[in-house]
Amino acid sequence: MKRQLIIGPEPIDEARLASERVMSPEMGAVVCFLGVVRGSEEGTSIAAIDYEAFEKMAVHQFNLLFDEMEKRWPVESVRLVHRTGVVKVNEPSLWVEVIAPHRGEAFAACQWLIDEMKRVVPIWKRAVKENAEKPKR
Amino acid sequence: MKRQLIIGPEPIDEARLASERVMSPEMGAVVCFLGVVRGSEEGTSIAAIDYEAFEKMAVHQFNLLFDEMEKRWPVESVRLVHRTGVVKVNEPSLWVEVIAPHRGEAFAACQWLIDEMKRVVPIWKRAVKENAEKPKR
Amino acid sequence: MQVEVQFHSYFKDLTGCSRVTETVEPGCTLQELRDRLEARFPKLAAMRKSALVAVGVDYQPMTYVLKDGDEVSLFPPVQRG
Amino acid sequence: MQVEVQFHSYFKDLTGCSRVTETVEPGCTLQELRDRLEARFPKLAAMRKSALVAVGVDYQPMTYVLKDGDEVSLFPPVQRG
Repeated sequence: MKRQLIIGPEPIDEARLASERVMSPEMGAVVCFLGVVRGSEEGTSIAAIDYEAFEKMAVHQFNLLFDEMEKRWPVESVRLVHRTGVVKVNEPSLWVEVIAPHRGEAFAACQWLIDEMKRVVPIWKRAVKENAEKPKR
Repeated sequence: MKRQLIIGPEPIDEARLASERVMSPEMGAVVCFLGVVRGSEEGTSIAAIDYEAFEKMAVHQFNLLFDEMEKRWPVESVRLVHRTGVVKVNEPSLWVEVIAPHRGEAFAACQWLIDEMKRVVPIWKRAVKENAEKPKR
Repeated sequence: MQVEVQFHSYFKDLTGCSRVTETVEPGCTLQELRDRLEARFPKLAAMRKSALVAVGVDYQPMTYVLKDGDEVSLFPPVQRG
Repeated sequence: MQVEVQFHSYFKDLTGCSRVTETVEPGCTLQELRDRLEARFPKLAAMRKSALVAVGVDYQPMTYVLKDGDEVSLFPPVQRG
């Protein structure tokens, strides 16, 4: 299974990621997910979310999830980009792509990966209020 | 709910579709699916798939599905492109994008739409063998 | 009265044509039309269980009563997988 | 022997620091270390039920026996939703 993992502050370049896709002729399904920062958090309106990653552990935990994914589904390729730092409302903070022979397994693997990620990968969110300074760390 | 439906022979231009995406600040999840022609069909290797649509009915049936989708999930936008005619192995014949506030509903709506489409929308596949002429209609 | 019948996908191969016009009596149901078509195109009869039938752009049950000018479509199950 | 302890996310606000070095006896478990940290930083104790604890890059149970040079991390639940 091919894996690509990027954790960092650069904006997510969907067009470039799509153009770099490689898949063999036996693959029939590509599922992509974009997680986009919403304009409100628990009822109050926000300007952005500041993502903090414990990067070394995040990379390791993502790779453990990829290992498990590979055991459970015939996925040929997984690519995942998670932004860190301040991501404005309406911009994507997460991009995931899963390629598999059939759509059932591609959807299942992609959803499982995101659910597990939110449970074990040490990346935290902090809302940035409108007209507020960047929060202290 | 915004709807865009394209049924036709033009290749699917993912980059352009992505660049044309419009979503409000309350939306947090974009799920995209690409259905790609596989190199084999029931064990024999093929060169392409020839898609035939009963277009007038296909458009109507897609719109009935969009109506139902809108009732079931808080989807803000659905866009769907289905190619007709000969689509070569490794090229996408289907592109679907669903935008919703949260990922659970975006994934559920997108999978439901594809499953239902394969049940009721009159578009048929015919394998094109390697080194074969385009099949007669 | 007259109804148009269209065949799609490999049903065109089974019947050897893509479209026929049938003259039916008022009150004729889809089931009766279908029986007639199967008598005329025996290869269609073998597909009876899986065939889908639409009038215009909507699926209709076999009890549907045909109207003058109806466009009936017969076709195999749509793409799977 | 010495272990490094790192705090992440709002646990840094609760403790007022991002990292401390603790001297522990051989055989000391994560649980014992945690009890000590909670005595020193009372606001951490309130988070006991939801806090996650890792050694290096792996989650470890509270029965884990610390080794010299271990890097322990304490942090709140990761992003939800």
